[in-house]
Amino acid sequence: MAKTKCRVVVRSEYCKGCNLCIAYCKKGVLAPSEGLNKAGYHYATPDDEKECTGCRVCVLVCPEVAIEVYGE
Amino acid sequence: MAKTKCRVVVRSEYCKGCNLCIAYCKKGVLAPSEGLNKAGYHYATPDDEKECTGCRVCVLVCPEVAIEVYGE
Amino acid sequence: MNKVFMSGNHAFAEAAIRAGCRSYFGYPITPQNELGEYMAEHLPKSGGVFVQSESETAAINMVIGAAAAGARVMTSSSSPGISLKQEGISFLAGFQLPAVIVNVMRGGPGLGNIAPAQGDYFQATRGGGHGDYRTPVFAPGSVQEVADLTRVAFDVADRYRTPVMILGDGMLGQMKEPVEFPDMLVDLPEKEWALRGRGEGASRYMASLILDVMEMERHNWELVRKYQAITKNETLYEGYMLDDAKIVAIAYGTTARIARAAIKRVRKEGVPAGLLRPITLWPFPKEPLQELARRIEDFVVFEMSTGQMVEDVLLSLEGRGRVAFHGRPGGVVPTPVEFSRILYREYQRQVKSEK
Amino acid sequence: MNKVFMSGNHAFAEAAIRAGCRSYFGYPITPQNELGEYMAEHLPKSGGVFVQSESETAAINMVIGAAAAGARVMTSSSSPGISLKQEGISFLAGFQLPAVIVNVMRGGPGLGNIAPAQGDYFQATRGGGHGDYRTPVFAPGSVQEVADLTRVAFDVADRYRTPVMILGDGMLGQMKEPVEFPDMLVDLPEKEWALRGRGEGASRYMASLILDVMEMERHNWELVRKYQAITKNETLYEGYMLDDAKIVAIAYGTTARIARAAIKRVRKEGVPAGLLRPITLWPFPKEPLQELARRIEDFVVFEMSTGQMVEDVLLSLEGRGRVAFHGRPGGVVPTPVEFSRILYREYQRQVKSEK
Amino acid sequence: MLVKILFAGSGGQGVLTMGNILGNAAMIEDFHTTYLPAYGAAVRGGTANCTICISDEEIASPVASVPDFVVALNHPSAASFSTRLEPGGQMLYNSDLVGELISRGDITMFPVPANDIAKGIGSERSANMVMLGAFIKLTNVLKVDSIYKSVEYMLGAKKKLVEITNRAVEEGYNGFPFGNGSL
Amino acid sequence: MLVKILFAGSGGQGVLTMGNILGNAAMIEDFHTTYLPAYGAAVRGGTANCTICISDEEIASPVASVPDFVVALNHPSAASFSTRLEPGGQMLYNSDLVGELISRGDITMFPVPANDIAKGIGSERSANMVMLGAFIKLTNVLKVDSIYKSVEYMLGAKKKLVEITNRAVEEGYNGFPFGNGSL
Amino acid sequence: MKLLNKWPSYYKKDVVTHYCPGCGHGIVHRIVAELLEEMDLGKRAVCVNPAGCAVLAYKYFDIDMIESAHGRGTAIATGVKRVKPELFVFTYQGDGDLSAIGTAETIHSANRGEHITVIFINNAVYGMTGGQMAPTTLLGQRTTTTLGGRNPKFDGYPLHITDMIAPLPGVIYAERTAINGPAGIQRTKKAIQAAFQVQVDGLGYSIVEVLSACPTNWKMTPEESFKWITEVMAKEYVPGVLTDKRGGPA
Amino acid sequence: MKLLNKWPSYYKKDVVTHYCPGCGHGIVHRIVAELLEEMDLGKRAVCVNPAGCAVLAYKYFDIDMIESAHGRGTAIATGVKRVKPELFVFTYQGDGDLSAIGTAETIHSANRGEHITVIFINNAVYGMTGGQMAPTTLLGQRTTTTLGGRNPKFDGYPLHITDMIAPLPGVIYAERTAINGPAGIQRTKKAIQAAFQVQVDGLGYSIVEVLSACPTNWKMTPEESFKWITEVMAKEYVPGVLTDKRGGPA
Ligand SMILES: Cc1ncc(C[n+]2csc(CCOP(=O)(O)OP(=O)(O)O)c2C)c(N)n1
Ligand SMILES: Cc1ncc(C[n+]2csc(CCOP(=O)(O)OP(=O)(O)O)c2C)c(N)n1
Ligand code: SF4
Ligand code: SF4
Ligand code: SF4
Ligand code: SF4
Ligand code: SF4
Ligand code: SF4
Ligand SMILES: [Mg+2]
Ligand SMILES: [Mg+2]
Repeated sequence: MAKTKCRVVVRSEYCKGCNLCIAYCKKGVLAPSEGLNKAGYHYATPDDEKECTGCRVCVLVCPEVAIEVYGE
Repeated sequence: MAKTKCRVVVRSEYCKGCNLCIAYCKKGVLAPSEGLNKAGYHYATPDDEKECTGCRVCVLVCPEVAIEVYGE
Repeated sequence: MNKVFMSGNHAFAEAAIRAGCRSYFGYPITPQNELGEYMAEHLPKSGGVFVQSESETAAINMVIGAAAAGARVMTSSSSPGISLKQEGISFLAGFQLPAVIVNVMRGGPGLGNIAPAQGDYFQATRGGGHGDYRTPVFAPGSVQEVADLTRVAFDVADRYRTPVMILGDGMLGQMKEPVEFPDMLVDLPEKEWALRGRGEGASRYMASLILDVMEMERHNWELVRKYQAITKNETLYEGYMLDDAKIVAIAYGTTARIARAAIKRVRKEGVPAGLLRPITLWPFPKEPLQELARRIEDFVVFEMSTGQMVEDVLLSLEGRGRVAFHGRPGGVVPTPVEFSRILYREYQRQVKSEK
Repeated sequence: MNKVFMSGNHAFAEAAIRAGCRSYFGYPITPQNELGEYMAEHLPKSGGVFVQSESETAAINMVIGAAAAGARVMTSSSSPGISLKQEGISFLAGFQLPAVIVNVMRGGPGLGNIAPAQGDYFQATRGGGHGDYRTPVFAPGSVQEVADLTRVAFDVADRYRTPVMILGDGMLGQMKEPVEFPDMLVDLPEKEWALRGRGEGASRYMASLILDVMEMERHNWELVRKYQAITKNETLYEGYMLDDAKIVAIAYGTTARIARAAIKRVRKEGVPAGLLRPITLWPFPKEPLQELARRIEDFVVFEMSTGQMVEDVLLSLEGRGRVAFHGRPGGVVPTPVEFSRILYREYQRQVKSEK
Repeated sequence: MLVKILFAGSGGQGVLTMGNILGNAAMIEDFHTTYLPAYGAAVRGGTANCTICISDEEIASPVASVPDFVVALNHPSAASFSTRLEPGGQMLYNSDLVGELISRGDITMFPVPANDIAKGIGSERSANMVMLGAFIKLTNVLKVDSIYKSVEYMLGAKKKLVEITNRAVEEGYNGFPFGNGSL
Repeated sequence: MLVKILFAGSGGQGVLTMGNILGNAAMIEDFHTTYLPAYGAAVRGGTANCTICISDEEIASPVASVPDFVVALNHPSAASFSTRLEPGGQMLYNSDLVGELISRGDITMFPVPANDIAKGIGSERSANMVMLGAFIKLTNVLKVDSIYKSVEYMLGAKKKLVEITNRAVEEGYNGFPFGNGSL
Repeated sequence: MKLLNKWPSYYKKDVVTHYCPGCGHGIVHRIVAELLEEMDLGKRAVCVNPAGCAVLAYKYFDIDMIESAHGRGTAIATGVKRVKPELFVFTYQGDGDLSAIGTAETIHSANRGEHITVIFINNAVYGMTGGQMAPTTLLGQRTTTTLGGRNPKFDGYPLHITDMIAPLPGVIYAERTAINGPAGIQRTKKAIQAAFQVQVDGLGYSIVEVLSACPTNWKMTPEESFKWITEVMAKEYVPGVLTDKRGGPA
Repeated sequence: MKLLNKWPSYYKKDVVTHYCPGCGHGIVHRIVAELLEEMDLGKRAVCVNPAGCAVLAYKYFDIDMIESAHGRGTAIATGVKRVKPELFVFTYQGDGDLSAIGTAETIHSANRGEHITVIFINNAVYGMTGGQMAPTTLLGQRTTTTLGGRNPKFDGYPLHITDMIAPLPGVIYAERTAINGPAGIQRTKKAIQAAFQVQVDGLGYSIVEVLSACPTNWKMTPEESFKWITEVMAKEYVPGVLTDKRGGPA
């Protein structure tokens, strides 16, 4: 299945730490940041070790258009 | 049937000559007046020769509460 | 002969159409129903839009939409209905959108009656809506002037991007007089600022919400500058027999007609009366009045109200002169004889005090 | 200690309840949401009625119903919502029904913003609704005064059977200050005229429709007489450091607080400034101002608007004195330093011109 | 010169049409003129009336609290408006529909059998125009020709209607007076 | 005397509660006092702040465009409001949540490890009250006793809560200063 | 011989109404007055009359009354009833009043289940202002603002507002009847009686929509009007009980 | 690697919204922006934004926009569309805006069958003003004006306004969806696409009601909010197509 490995990027300053992407990513790629962004939120951060399938569910649920998914 | 003869009285100054009572009296008791009342209407007038049954349909349809029906 | 014998209400509508107005949104109310009815008959024929809205509130908001899209647009109502439009008029002012609103006044407050009155002067000139704004207010005194001022109202609305009100009364709306209309305006210029879809250009938005207070303040002062320009350029009034006048009546619309007749009468009895008739109620012809106050001591304000324009007269005179007020509210139409008596009385007072 | 630390919005509500108001109808709008929320929490507890209406228009009409049935009743809103109530307020005036309407003003026109402003002065004092009527307008300057004047407002409303407006702004509504409330009013007298079913007596009706113009005119003049009585008996104002003043600031509500601080400041620099603070905006304290004008030449009007009350000042002064205006519209809250500068500048001008 | 005329009758009798035609005719003769329908009654039906002013100067108020002439098409309006006339004023009334009236010493009343005459020319609905014709003859306030023109202008394309209408005006005009005017 | 204090932090940190307690305490000491929450943002969440003025005279404006003190509970508010202080002004900040700040030469900044201390007394949610205690110690604007009374009055029946809250105030008060204030 | 039809005691005698000949308002007025007496409600009744042809209803009903701004009847009724629940409160409204400008008030008073009764006179036209289109005007019907007949493309469709609110849980009873002859009049009286009883029993909101003639603006005789109601109007607005939750939720 | 999720070109980039974390408005905004691009409508679109949390939507959408007075969106849209029928006109409204103060405008624009599209964000609360009861608030739901939970006795019932207008002949398409997870979001996009297409095809009025989270005023996390939508809100307001007259009258 996961032939191509994809990569997810969070525009951290736009993220409000709602955690929806984290909740809905089946692959557990995303997690809350330790630190805060300028607005004071624990933004979502991808764990590049985890397998991102490029399904873009995270993009679908993100209210802030803060996620970019890269793939082939 | 028509044991008791009833009598209908039109308060002519309140009548606006809409003719509804005339139209709905099955016994044809009522008819438009020749002359006009003060407001300028041909008011309804009973023909006492005709048999009024006291059914009060005329009262029911009169928008002006202009009709009185007398009986036993 | 180009004259037609027409009611004020119809003349409002016909003049609007000739001014290029192709959209009307309104809700029936006496004594101005014929205005909307004329629009219902004539607008669709000329490819225009007539919508009988579900309320006056809806109507004024449809007006906002049509104006935002660049149309010349009109709504009309009478006193209670105009009250319901106040929020929308404030929005038009905030958005800086042009529109013409006709108020054919009737007796008030509340449901009042459907007779002619001038009790909405404050509402019209002080902005019955919220916030710092003003609306130019035109007050025609004849059906002919209805035709003429309606054209002017559309032009002023577009030139300054502002809602404009025309203030008539039940008498003016209902009565017929001979009237000659200006030609049909064609090829109105496109409004650059109007919404029409961004197309290939930048997107536009219209908002009256300005959360930043400094920006909002700038916006408020920008509006003030606009109002100053309107005051400078668009103030209209008419003088009658003022040259040798020693007592001046001030009246607008229907009362001005009656005052004029009264002046003719009292002149015959040797009373040197004249008339200043404000044609714009806001901006009020303050300077002409001040000018008069240089040489005239006595002023009489006639209104079909308990006294509203009289405040503008007092504001204009700044303490000069003596101002008498005679008002007939509630739908009573005063007579020339009645006004004559007042003018005569006030003049006698003057003569006596001069002795 | 009977003081509590409370916001203006809550104080409006609490004071209303203590004035015997057991019914509130309103629609949310910032910056006065806490008023309705307080009512929602406290009224039902005391057997009262809280209804969040579907709109401000509905709210003011529910107020009409409750007032007609004899209840002490309140509604509140902020600028755009107050515009929507104008038709209803005109009806209240026509019906001669008592009710208290709170306007916690914000920036305008249109949606404006939710910052404090004083741009609805004209609307409040001139009647934003149609027809010849006036509403008494109270302008509290502190949370304590919110509590005190709310009580007065209910009393005036009942005494004269008139809608009464209390005009605050977003600052007054939102801020907390120590406040002491008057005791709870109990056993309010029955209102003889209220609708309660005819019972065994004659039926009553309330109508603002008066088709007969002569009767309508009588009604209008009857209202005028009432307004004259209110003017005579209910005008409120406060003077501050007026005795030796050579320049007088005129300001109400929030701006009056700031003006007072500015006066303290400039006094230290030798500027003999004082303050006249209208507490009722209508009736406006015309006589006290005229009184001052006998000995004082210079007046400065401060408003959080582009200039509305300044007209009442001019009307009161009738040409006497020199009136400067300094306004900050759009939600900007001016500072004491800013006002001081103006007072200082105007006083220098005076000194120079005297030389 | 300022003449104020009040036309009154019941809703369907064409009172407003008469007024309109007269006002329009006055305009044709370049007079100042106003027409004001009565809209005091909230609900239609019942009576209708309108006031026409004709003058060689501007007209102040289109209202006639005290008209110079009343033209009454039915009994209730004759009864009520006769009381409003100026002393010395004149009233024409449709004698076919107006019964006995209480007399006022100081006005003159002229009966016009308008329905009869209209029936005579085959158009009972034109009784109002008969009255108008009679009114013109009585008052001479306008030329009868102007009425004809006005009718033509206002009814326009409807040739037949114009013809019969003007015929009615003519009958009223030529036949007047129809009887004893003093009451 | 007129002191203007700005409390700022994120929505859930109890910034408005602090302000209320302080204002109420000032009232207990019979000072004039005002409290003004920031309601500029149309939508909740994110940051919250309020201004308290305390004075022995009437207070003109409850607004503090330039406060005398800032008490910042989190990083964004420390960063943004430090710029608003009067020259010579003082800022307390929750050093557990505030990272590195750009320094301003003309103000003094005092770190308070409020979360840590609050955790220490078993109630991390009381970090705000630790800050309040420290603030009172720093400024002496009111007696710390008045704060205790104010807490009691405002939290009323909830004995446990009153106790822990006042404990937090005490810790902040007694422990201050916690470190080097100059930045 | 004695008088068989007693004069309704809550109807003012010796007053000539301002209604046109054959107008439905007069008939409904009489029914309401009779019910106020028969149900012994007149003494504690407050009627809110509309802006519309019935604006002068207070001249006819001999009970406590209050006029409303156009469309706001149910808001006023809400105010009265909430502060004086012991009163019997009903509105009397036209179709323009209730279903155009008063739409929001109508729907929300119904949705709140206010304990009021609404008598809704649907004559498919704005009577008082001279015959403009109403929301209830039929397709193709000529009015002064739909000269070529109501055209759905521009003017929308006949609005069935009573049907819209009938399903609301707070609406306990809703019925549509027609004043189109003796039977319709009798049915109307029964319907209003049922609606009144809902309020008396403290159940909630009730409404009766009455199809009613406006001969003047329809340009018909009263008789023709009755016929038009039966043959045309009642086809669009079918009479019947629209909801009856007196026994509990539907 | 290339970017798989293209930025919707009618959505302004590099702007931080003012919405709270997890707010449904942001999600719906993105969907709408995507559709404006996919359906090639952005260039001729005019959006009417509400008074409500979406009052600043003009800062996010990169198309022509106009703000409305609270509740008047569809009246403004009517004005725009009637005078410029070539434009693509839609409103974006909250539940307070559309179903409280805007009730009359909602119902009558629908009944006139205006050729506009309405996006109706139902979050069962007044978001912008801080969480008061909305007409759509559920029974028992706590808000700042229903502290003990909405009580039908005083506060009325949850109003199903979309269901009320769906049967109107002018309403060509009405659907209710829920932003409660990826599937709901996708369904919402399809629904809005269908509604937009109705206007493109010149058929009439279309509306999509979107159940949408207000975590702030619900006092829940965004995740809990999604769950609450599914488990509570969608039980009262059942998602689905409420009317579909694209093939002709229902
Ligand atoms: C705010 C306002 N708008 C308009 C009017 C004018 N108006 C009075 S009644 C009415 C409509 C009457 O129609 P309807 O409600 O159907 O009652 P009907 O006369 O047909 O019985 C209108 C538009 C008004 N009085 N107030
Ligand atoms: C006339 C008027 N009344 C009230 C308001 C205040 N107001 C703004 S938005 C709003 C309600 C917002 O709720 P909703 O429409 O559900 O939108 P949401 O914020 O929940 O998305 C209110 C009451 C206003 N701006 N104008
Ligand atoms: S694209 Fe899919 S797999 Fe990758 S992070 Fe997003 S949700 Fe997870
Ligand atoms: S969904 Fe978006 S806003 Fe929410 S946490 Fe993920 S990236 Fe951040
Ligand atoms: S009571 Fe019956 S029979 Fe007698 S007149 Fe009336 S309808 Fe005719
Ligand atoms: S029904 Fe009444 S008003 Fe009509 S004609 Fe008969 S008596 Fe007269
Ligand atoms: S206009 Fe119509 S509704 Fe009004 S009174 Fe006349 S017939 Fe009745
Ligand atoms: S208050 Fe609610 S609706 Fe408004 S932005 Fe926040 S979460 Fe969204
Ligand atoms: Mg009707
Ligand atoms: Mg909402």
